[in-house]
Amino acid sequence: MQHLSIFPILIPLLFGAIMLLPPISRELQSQRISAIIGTLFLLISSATLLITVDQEGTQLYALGGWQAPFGIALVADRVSSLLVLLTSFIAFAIMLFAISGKDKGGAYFHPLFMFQVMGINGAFLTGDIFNLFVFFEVLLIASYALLLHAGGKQKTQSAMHYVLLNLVGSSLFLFGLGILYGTLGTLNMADMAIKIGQLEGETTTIAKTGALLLLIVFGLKAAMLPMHFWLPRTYASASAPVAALFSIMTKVGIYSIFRVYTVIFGDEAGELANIAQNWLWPLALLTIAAGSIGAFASPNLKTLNANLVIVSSGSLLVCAALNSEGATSAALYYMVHSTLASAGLFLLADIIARQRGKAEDRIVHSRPFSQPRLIGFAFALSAMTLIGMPPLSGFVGKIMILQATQSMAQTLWIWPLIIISSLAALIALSRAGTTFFWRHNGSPSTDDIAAKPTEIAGIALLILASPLLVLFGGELSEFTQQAANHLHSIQSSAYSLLPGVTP
Amino acid sequence: MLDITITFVAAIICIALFLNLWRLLQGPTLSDRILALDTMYINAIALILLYGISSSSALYFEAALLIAMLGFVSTAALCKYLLRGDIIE
Amino acid sequence: MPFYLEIIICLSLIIGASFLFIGSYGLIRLPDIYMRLHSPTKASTLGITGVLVASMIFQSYEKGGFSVQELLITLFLLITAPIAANMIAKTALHHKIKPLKRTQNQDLIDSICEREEPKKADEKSV
Amino acid sequence: MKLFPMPFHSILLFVVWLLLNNSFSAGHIVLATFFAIGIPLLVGDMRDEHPKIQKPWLAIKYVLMVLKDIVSANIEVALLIIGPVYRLSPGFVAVPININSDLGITVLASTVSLTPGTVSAEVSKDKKWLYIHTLHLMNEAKLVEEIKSRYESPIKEIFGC
Amino acid sequence: MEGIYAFCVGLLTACGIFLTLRGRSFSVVIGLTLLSYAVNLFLFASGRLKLNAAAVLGQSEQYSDPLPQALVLTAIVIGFAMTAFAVILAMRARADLGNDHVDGTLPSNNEDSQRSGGQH
Amino acid sequence: MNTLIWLPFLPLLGTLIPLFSSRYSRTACAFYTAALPALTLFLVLSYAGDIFQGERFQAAIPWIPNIGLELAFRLDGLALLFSILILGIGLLVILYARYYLSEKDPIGKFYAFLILFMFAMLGVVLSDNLIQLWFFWELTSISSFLLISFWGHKTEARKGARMALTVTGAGGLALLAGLLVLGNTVGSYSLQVVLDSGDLIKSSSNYPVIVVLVLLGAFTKSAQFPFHFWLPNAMAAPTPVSAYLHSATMVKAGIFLMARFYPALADTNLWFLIVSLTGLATFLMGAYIALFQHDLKGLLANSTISHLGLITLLLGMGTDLAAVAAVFHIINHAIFKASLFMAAGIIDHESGSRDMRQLNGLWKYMPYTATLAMVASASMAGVPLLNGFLSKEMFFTETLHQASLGSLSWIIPVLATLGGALAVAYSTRFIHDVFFNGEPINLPKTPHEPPRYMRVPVEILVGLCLLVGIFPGFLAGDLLASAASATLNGPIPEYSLSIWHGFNLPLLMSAIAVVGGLIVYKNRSHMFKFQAQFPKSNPLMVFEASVQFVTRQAGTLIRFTENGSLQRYIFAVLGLMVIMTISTLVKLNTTAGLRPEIPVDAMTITAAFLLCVSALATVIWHRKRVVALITLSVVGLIVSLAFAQFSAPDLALTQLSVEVVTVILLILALFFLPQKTPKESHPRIVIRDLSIASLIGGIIGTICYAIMTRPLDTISTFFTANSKTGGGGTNVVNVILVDFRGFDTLGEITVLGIAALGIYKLIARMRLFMPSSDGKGRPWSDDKHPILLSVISQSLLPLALLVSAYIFLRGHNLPGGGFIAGLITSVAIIQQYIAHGVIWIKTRLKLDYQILIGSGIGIATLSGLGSWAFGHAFLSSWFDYFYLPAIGKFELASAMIFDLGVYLTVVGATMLILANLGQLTTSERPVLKEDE
Repeated sequence: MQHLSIFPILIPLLFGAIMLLPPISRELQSQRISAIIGTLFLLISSATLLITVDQEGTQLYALGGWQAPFGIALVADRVSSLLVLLTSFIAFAIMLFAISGKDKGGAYFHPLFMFQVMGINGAFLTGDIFNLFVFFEVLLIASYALLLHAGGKQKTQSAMHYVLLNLVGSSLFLFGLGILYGTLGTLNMADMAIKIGQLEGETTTIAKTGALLLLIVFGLKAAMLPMHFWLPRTYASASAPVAALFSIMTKVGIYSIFRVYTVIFGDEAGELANIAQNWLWPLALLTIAAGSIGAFASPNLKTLNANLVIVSSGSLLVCAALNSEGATSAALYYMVHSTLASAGLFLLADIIARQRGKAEDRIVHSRPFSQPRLIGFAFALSAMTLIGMPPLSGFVGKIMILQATQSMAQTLWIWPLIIISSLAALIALSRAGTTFFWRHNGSPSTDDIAAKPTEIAGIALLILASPLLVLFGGELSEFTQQAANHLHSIQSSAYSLLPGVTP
Repeated sequence: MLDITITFVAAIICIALFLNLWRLLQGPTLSDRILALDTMYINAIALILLYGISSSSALYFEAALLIAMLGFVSTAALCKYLLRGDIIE
Repeated sequence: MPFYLEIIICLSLIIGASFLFIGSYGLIRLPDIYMRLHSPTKASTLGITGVLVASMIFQSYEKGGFSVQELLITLFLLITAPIAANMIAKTALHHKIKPLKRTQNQDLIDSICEREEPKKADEKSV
Repeated sequence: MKLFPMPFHSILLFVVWLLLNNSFSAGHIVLATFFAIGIPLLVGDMRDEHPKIQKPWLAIKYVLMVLKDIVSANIEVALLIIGPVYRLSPGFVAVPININSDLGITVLASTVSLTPGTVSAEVSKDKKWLYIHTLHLMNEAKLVEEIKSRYESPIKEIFGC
Repeated sequence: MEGIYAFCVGLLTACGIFLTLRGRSFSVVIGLTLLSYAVNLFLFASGRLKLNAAAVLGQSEQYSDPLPQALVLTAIVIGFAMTAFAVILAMRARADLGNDHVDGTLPSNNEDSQRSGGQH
Repeated sequence: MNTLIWLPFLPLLGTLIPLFSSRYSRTACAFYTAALPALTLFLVLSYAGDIFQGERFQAAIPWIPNIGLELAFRLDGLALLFSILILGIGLLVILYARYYLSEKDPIGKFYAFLILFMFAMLGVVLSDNLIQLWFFWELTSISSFLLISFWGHKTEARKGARMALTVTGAGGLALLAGLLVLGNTVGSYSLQVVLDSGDLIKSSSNYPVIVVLVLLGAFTKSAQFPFHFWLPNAMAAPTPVSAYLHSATMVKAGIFLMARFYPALADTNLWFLIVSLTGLATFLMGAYIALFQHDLKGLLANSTISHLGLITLLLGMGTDLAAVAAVFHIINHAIFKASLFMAAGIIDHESGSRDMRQLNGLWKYMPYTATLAMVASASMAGVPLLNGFLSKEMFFTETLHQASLGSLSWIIPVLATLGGALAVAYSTRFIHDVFFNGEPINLPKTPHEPPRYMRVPVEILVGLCLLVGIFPGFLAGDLLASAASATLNGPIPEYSLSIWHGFNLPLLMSAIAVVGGLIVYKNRSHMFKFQAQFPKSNPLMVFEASVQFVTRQAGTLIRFTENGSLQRYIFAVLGLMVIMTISTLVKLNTTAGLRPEIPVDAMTITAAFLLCVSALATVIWHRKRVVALITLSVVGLIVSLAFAQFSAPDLALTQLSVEVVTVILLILALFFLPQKTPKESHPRIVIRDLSIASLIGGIIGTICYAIMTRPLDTISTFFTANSKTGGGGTNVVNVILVDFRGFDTLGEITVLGIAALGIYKLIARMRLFMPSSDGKGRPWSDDKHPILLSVISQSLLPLALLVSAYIFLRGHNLPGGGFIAGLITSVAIIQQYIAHGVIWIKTRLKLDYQILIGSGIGIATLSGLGSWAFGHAFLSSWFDYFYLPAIGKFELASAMIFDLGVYLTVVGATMLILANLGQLTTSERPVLKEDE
């Protein structure tokens, strides 16, 4: 399958386009069916891609037959194929959840969902920085539209902030791209990585400004302080499947930071080696702090979860700042874990909000659940995952991050923050959980609000992935270790992608 | 001779553009501004054509054509807005 | 390029430019919006035609063929300029912008605005 | 006739395509024919009913006359603009019209706008009056008469309405 | 020439940024449009300015860098899509929230801002 | 060997049993539940013989090697001791709980949690890997949380459980940090390696950190001062839980931890200071507080704290004998405390109260239970012939034998005696207040003896108290020896387990303690009065209040930072950008590079001037929205002129058409938005914004200039070289768009399509504000569709379509292409909308824009997929020249199909946006009174 690496982009694109055409566009039911089929195909092809990459090494796909650096190349290495699989997996799970009713409330849910997945996968796979911009925009515009799915004042308001901020971000992205192209004369990331080392004189200074501009853009997507303000409200107001899908969006920013600042501006970048790390340090730590404080202050479960997303972003940024193979490996593991966990909790929050009547997901007492055991169990699992308590996946990621710190100074800063953030998550989530499941009055609602089988299946897929991540933690961490290894070696991440170019 | 003429004509058109800008900024009414904009479009067409002559290239013709077509639409839309508020109804 | 062609081109350029200039000059000089309308619609149309003719001849020569694309622009402008003027005039009238004091038949403005027949229709019609 | 819902436009499109491409090559003639037939078919629905041109030759004559008028109009107006402004005496004029087709009225109004010193400002609701603004109104009656005879009647004749 | 060009880009950026920092959605959209002009010009300039060098083979002796032009084209289209979305979102916000402030609520110290609002 | 690996998981398997068996009778449920722990206990005991011989069993399989986690278990003396405690007492508690829990309580759930906890605890004690140890450690926190909050409908249970979880969770995190540092220092996470490298650890600079962090974990779990407060509040749990967690297991985990790491960490001054002083303080304080509890379980809880302090103190002393004593007391305390809790539970269960002010004289009602309880509490008090006495004697001995406090060392035995006295006092209180001391007061139930089998566990435990007390060497000797040896990771010192050591100082201390305790109890009323002067502080309230305080503060902070002001958010982004770029740019010494500049000409200056003035005008007049729009159009026009001038005709075309569509869109929007912007920014804000805007403008301008004046080698020569031969077109820009970088374009049209869909979503069900008059209050004109415009528009449409076809077809070779053509078509159609309105168009134009978008994207994608058939990569272009008679040579290229897709998408998207927006207004337009 020589075309395997483009499948994760093409499948959602084609399915999205087909859903706009009759006869599928006419009926919700057929859209649902094709959405499930589409995400399933996607899942299968992503898994195949991962296996292929694992066995045969990095897959390079030159679009249009134009070799890098001239054409656009898709690079499916361990890092990107892992994240693509992650995306496909949560897309499948979320779609399962969504088809039992959450996809109503507005047109075009399914095609938009597909396009968003396409954008995310594209951003992960592309090896070209301008193409990265394009896929950023694809996923952003799809997220704008999805955010507004099922309407409501809050959504409109938060969408306004989200959209406008990201528009500013996109402008900065283009400025940064312009600077980098204007100094390097190329767009392929591998080629940039090689050329950056050859820059001379003051051009390096200019290139550096470009790199820092990109850092801001990625930071904005990744909710890095002080650019995280948009996140809690946006995620909290989005409808459940959308919010769940969004949980991977911050990871796109993080991924880009890794891609750009370890490959292009990595150790081999001469004067520009590791320029981002000095900035990332304080900001990452502050992001963790801000997220933890936000988690404390959250009035409802969705906001709480959104703040935990910020915390996870901060932790990942810490890994980026650490800039070592161990840290990158930790980040990859943590990324998989936290995406699954927060996506699961977002979906769960919806069921919780639905069964609690007027109280919704606010942390106040309310009527009891109609399915207390099921929901309670799921909540406990995902809360533990997010806090980082064994036996669920959070602790592995956390330990990996903690172990990745090298020097005493790093340890002194990072450990307390990460540990305190876990504690904050613990306090906040236990408060929420005890309130939800034990502070009751009245009787459960008699409406037909029980979680439907596909909803349960979707949530279960996401939540039960967590223990599996621990069970197969050895294999997974070995994989992430290799992926990190690959990312940190310019030989494999740059030279090997450019036929005919040797160091 | 052609060069000199082109320079001269360019200068004149530039002055014309300045005059348009003056009217556009000066107003006093919105109609005036729209009129100034419309005139500006026409002067811009001239400028582009002139540039085409001076660089002896035919590549700019379409730009001129587009300005002629689209300028009108934009003027019409602005006027319609002032008249009716809603331009597509 | 033969001299006569150059002359023709230059001439039509200069004529065109002058009309364009006059059109814009009128835009500044004339005292009210209704009067200003005249200058761009007319002068500029002709002016642009001049430049277009110049361009046409020049490009024809350059390409060694017959380049008449520019006519299309003229066509467009001839079709659209009056409508644009009309729309702007409508706008101005709708906004009841006072014309110059010495404008004749100012009493018509009200009926124009309402798009009704002139109030003094009987006297005026021939 | 079904092939050419808008014969005039078809011809126009054919010519314009060749104009645009500056070429009379066989390929472009094929394309021009294709568009000349295709586009009217495509947009045929997007039109109100308009009277057909009844007298093409008169139309051409009319166009030439208007072109001549445009040139003179421009020079005239240019002179007025450059000349002393205080001598201008602008004014509104209501011109009664009795063309009963929108196309005819439009052509008339456009012509009026393009020709000496007049801009058509408005058409009354009942389409019986054309209001124009003149830059330099000297003799209202004469102006109205001129418009009616010089432009309106040929138009009526051309479109046969 | 480059100096003037750079100045214009800078000025457009500044204007765009200033308007983006305003409180009303329409101003912000206008600001973003200005900003996107600046961005496009900037990106375009990263291929260096050249006169009479359109990248059409056979039309000139030397060619300007076509790649940034292609990028700008893409950027323009994407910018258009984004602006369109933002504009409609602004309308939607007005419809849902009753005012056109980007935050959805009017600043409390301002009473007469409601005056400019229309009726249903 | 292999048994050991799955041994701890046996109980885990058992968590499912109660859930499924709870539908049968409660007894059956208990029975089935007990089966697996019993089996496990049996298996563990089967190892006992070898372990007593000094053997140690270890088994490991790799799990997550990258974090040093492996599934590793060890069974040595200490682990054996704890396993027996956990499983044995666990079994008794299962039996006990069968009778304790009422019919209403979901017993299956209870057992499931209990077994889960048992599994976790077993995991802790059997762990042979640091990370794994922590893994189970946290599991105990969670499962104990579930158990404590079993009666979650009660506020105290909820809060108590949460507090326990928070405190132990925090400790657990500290422990994790400590273990990681420990592992790092040693270089291995294997417990055996750690235990064997005590010297290395103690000499490491990390040692203090490790000690503090590990002890934090231990102290929080074992409720040591100052983390003791959670334990009494955890008494909200059902009594079987207390009996299990707070006597033998959970709270002992901390002790276990200290014992486990004893060889690696103990025997330093730091260790001594922290551990023994904490232990001492806890010992005294717990005992003191216990005395004043009126709640039966509160008394027991505090006595537990006190005893845990005692063990801690022993472990802190650092002598080998002290460690032996500690291990011994672990056993004894577990036995008597579990029985006491159970007894208290029986009392509570049968009398309905736990308040010692109500419970009096129960001897009459339940003499049998009373006897059992009395024996157990005598053991707690340290009365001879009972097991408590033995370990307490050892304790007193050890306090006398240490000298770490130098000349102040005498304090420790004195304080120990004091603690012993207090223990006697509260034990006496337990006995006397409950079983004697007059008649019961207002009990909810008339007390009576419990069911037969509910007493059995108590009987067994009390029996053990006696037996161990009398025959210590026989019953506990081997166990103690092997456990102590495992604790010390080496040989054990000489000690004697006999009851009688002769008259010596420890005995005297015991005597003093007993007498003193009785005196204290006798005078308790004075002390109660004294104690009553202090305000009662409820740790639960304090904890809740502090959590709420933090929450409130966090809320205030968040409301301050995330104040919902977009301006601030954007400002933050821009501010960061300024900081980052300026810090870099200051290093740029010369702005201008070496590349020669293009000479300036008049046209450029004019254009630049126009651009600048109109941009500024847009800013200045941004509050007059229409005017701003007009000036914005000028800016757009000039920008496209600039593109044209600098050799980018394609860009000029695109910019022009996009600009017009944008303006139309903005005009459309303007109708629904207020016509004007109020002035509301504070001048300070304006200045601030102005300065940051000009800063950024300056930065961008500088960079732009710096880039433009420096030469550059790009990859573009490849494109110009291959455009014709490889892409089949002469317009390089277009070839890049549809071929070299066609993927970008595919993404770009997708963006456009999505935007249209999103906008459609936005428009749906939008309730619009539509002004009935314009900004100055003038009513709108009633002329919907000016006839001149309508007629001309109709005539222009075919022309415009022709032009767009022209632009489309030539795109590959000359400026143009699908995108521009699409926009021209759209503008032409929009013009029809403007001229005729929606209804007119609707009846005449039957186009589904959504289908256009879908098919456009689809066609573009499929054109790319086509190349697969020939074995090429996605979007590989194909073109060829054909000859037809009479027409001549012409070119066909797959890029054209791609461009067609672009065209369709653009038309579809633009129209979907604009037409729908227009459509919406028409139906709801406010009707104007015509004659106004």
